[in-house]
Amino acid sequence: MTIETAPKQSWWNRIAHPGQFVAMTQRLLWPLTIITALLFVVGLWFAFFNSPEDYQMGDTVRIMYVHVPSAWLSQFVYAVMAVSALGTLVWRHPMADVSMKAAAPLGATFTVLALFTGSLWGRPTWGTFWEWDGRMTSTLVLLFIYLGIIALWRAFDDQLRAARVIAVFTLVGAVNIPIIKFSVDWWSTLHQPASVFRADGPTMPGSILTPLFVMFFAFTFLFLTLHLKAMHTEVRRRKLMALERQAVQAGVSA
Amino acid sequence: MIDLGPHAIFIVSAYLGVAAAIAGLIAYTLGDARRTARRLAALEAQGIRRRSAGAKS
Amino acid sequence: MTERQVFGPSFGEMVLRAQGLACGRGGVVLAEALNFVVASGRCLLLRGPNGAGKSTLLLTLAGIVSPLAGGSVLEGTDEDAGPQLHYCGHRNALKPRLSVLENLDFWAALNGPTGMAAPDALDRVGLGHIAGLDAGYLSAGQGRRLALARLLVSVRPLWLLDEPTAALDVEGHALVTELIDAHLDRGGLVVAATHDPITLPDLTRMQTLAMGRAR
Amino acid sequence: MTGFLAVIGRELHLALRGGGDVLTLVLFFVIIGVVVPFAVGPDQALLARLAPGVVWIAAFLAMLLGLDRLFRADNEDGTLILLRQADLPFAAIVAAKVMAHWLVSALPLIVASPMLAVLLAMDLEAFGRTVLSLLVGTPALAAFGAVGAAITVSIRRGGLIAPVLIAPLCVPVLIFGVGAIATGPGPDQSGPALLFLAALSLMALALAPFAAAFAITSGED
Repeated sequence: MTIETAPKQSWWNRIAHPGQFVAMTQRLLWPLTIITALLFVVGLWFAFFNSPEDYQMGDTVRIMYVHVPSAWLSQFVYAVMAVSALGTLVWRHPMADVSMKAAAPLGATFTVLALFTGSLWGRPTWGTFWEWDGRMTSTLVLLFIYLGIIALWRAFDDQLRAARVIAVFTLVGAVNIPIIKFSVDWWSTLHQPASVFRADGPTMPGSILTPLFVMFFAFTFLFLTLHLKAMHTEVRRRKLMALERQAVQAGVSA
Repeated sequence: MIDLGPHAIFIVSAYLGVAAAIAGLIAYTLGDARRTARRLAALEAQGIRRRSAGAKS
Repeated sequence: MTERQVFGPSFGEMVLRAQGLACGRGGVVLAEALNFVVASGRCLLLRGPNGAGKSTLLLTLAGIVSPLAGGSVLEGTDEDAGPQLHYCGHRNALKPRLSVLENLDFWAALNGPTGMAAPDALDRVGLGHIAGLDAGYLSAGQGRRLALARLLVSVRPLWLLDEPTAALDVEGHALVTELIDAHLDRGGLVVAATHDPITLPDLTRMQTLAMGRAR
Repeated sequence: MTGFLAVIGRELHLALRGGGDVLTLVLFFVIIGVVVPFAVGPDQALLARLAPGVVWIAAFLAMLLGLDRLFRADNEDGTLILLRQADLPFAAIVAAKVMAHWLVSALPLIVASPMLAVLLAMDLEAFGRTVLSLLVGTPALAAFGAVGAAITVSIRRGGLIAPVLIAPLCVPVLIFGVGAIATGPGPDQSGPALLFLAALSLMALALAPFAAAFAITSGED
């Protein structure tokens, strides 16, 4: 073993140790939970009691307050996974594997929610649950990528090896997602005159923006909290698997 | 309850769906955490400790 | 078959040096703090029970599994000269639908036909008479011989052999010993993991590394 | 270069001598074309309208189906490890394998596509465009497929998971591939679509060998 002589480690190195990562971030968990809960209370209050109905969309605008944050998270979580994948491949950072694995089911859930709320919003607005609109279609493709990644995690026996391989796939997906988005947009404009989804833009009054922003942060903090908790669990699971393997080995040599 | 207009059913089901999914997510995360912690504790109770080897732990 | 043949020029002075090497797979350390030096013309035998990490050590030396700590280096080689080693694992990497000669020709083309001509190499390992047959007909021992012939068609200084004598008969054992001996004669290096005793005519050329979790 | 050609030569050798594999894929491709009329009815006009899409879907599925043989056999008999000690960089070997894979899995489909054209009542112009778009687009499918096969090679039962992983990534290929044929109503965008398709193929071919080689290397580690 090489002797480590660094007297003071940077935070970067310190969180590279899974056990220390858990110890250091354990304190963050409760504050994050409380912030998330507060944001949701405020956000929901705004969403239902303190925002007007849109002159065009009527009360259905309230679906936006859960739809837009879900849609944002569906992409943000993938970005988190892609950055973690870089961490796995470039810096071989042990926590990057854990972050990547913990994020995948969360991202898939938020993508499902984005599609679900989108179609519930679409029914009264467009008159159909599903429209082969560019955004919804590319979100659907994104969902399949998420599900593929989750299936991949489950298919590997050795999670350490899995991390590096899945990191490659995550990055290939990250390179591809803009291309998919572009191609789907190109395709949907080819088959229909214009996208219907034009809720954003300067027409949006501030009274709608406020709940939207609060909910946006509420969802983001919800993700951060759950992600951190799932990462802790994943660290423990790895320790568990190492111990189990060791127990088997001990059984053999005894 | 405030009046949600003619499309109340969509709004309510959207919020209920999101609430259910998030609740499920939280339950899954916590349940997974608890299960893993319990198994780890059980294993450590058997006296199996991590050797000094491994990833420089 | 017993005459000592030296094919091609001999290698320069090389040293395989491992320092503080730890290897393992799937997060489990199988062997650690390994220090050894193998010089040109020497053979290192890895001994130890199943699961002691012999195969993993060979894979680590071959650069297929990355070391958990420390490292190994083959000193005295040109960095740009390409791969300097032959790895010969448990699996023979034979395609049953290709003939014996075609199998060997492929590796010669891929690794550079710097050694024996493929038919000569087949003669050397005792497969010359069935060169035209599909490799699928070979017995386990014959497949092993064909895998060994791969080491002869392209010249590389370091041989990493994982159970080279597996499935071989008595003659086969002698063949492996001769091949290793000839390779050492020209200044090559061999690291071999084996359960069968390999005894070279010149015992001073051999060194042994005992592996196992006796620590 | 000899090494590169040796890999291609060996892959071709194995595919041609390895019995039914190539033939099976072609058969699968044609059977999809045969099944479609049973499903949608033998209306010539309708079939002609669907034909480009059907041919692309058939090619897409056939290529996904043939993915698994790209690296799996080599991994199981130990060849993959040895290929990494070759004089050639491993990514170049993977590139050679991708090319060989295209030659044995895409080219036969294109050769067999006249059969589908007849069965699906395509006219000559649409058929010509279909062949052109297949020629330009299938390399991208082969390249993406190689990445999927490389990622799943160390999974013991990875046969089904690779197509599922790769299919979403192939959406652009399908969109531009069918777009380049453009028989439907609406503005004719087939020119740009063909260019996009070509760009996609070139990019995938350039990057996929590295990604695939890297995935295999990481999976073994």
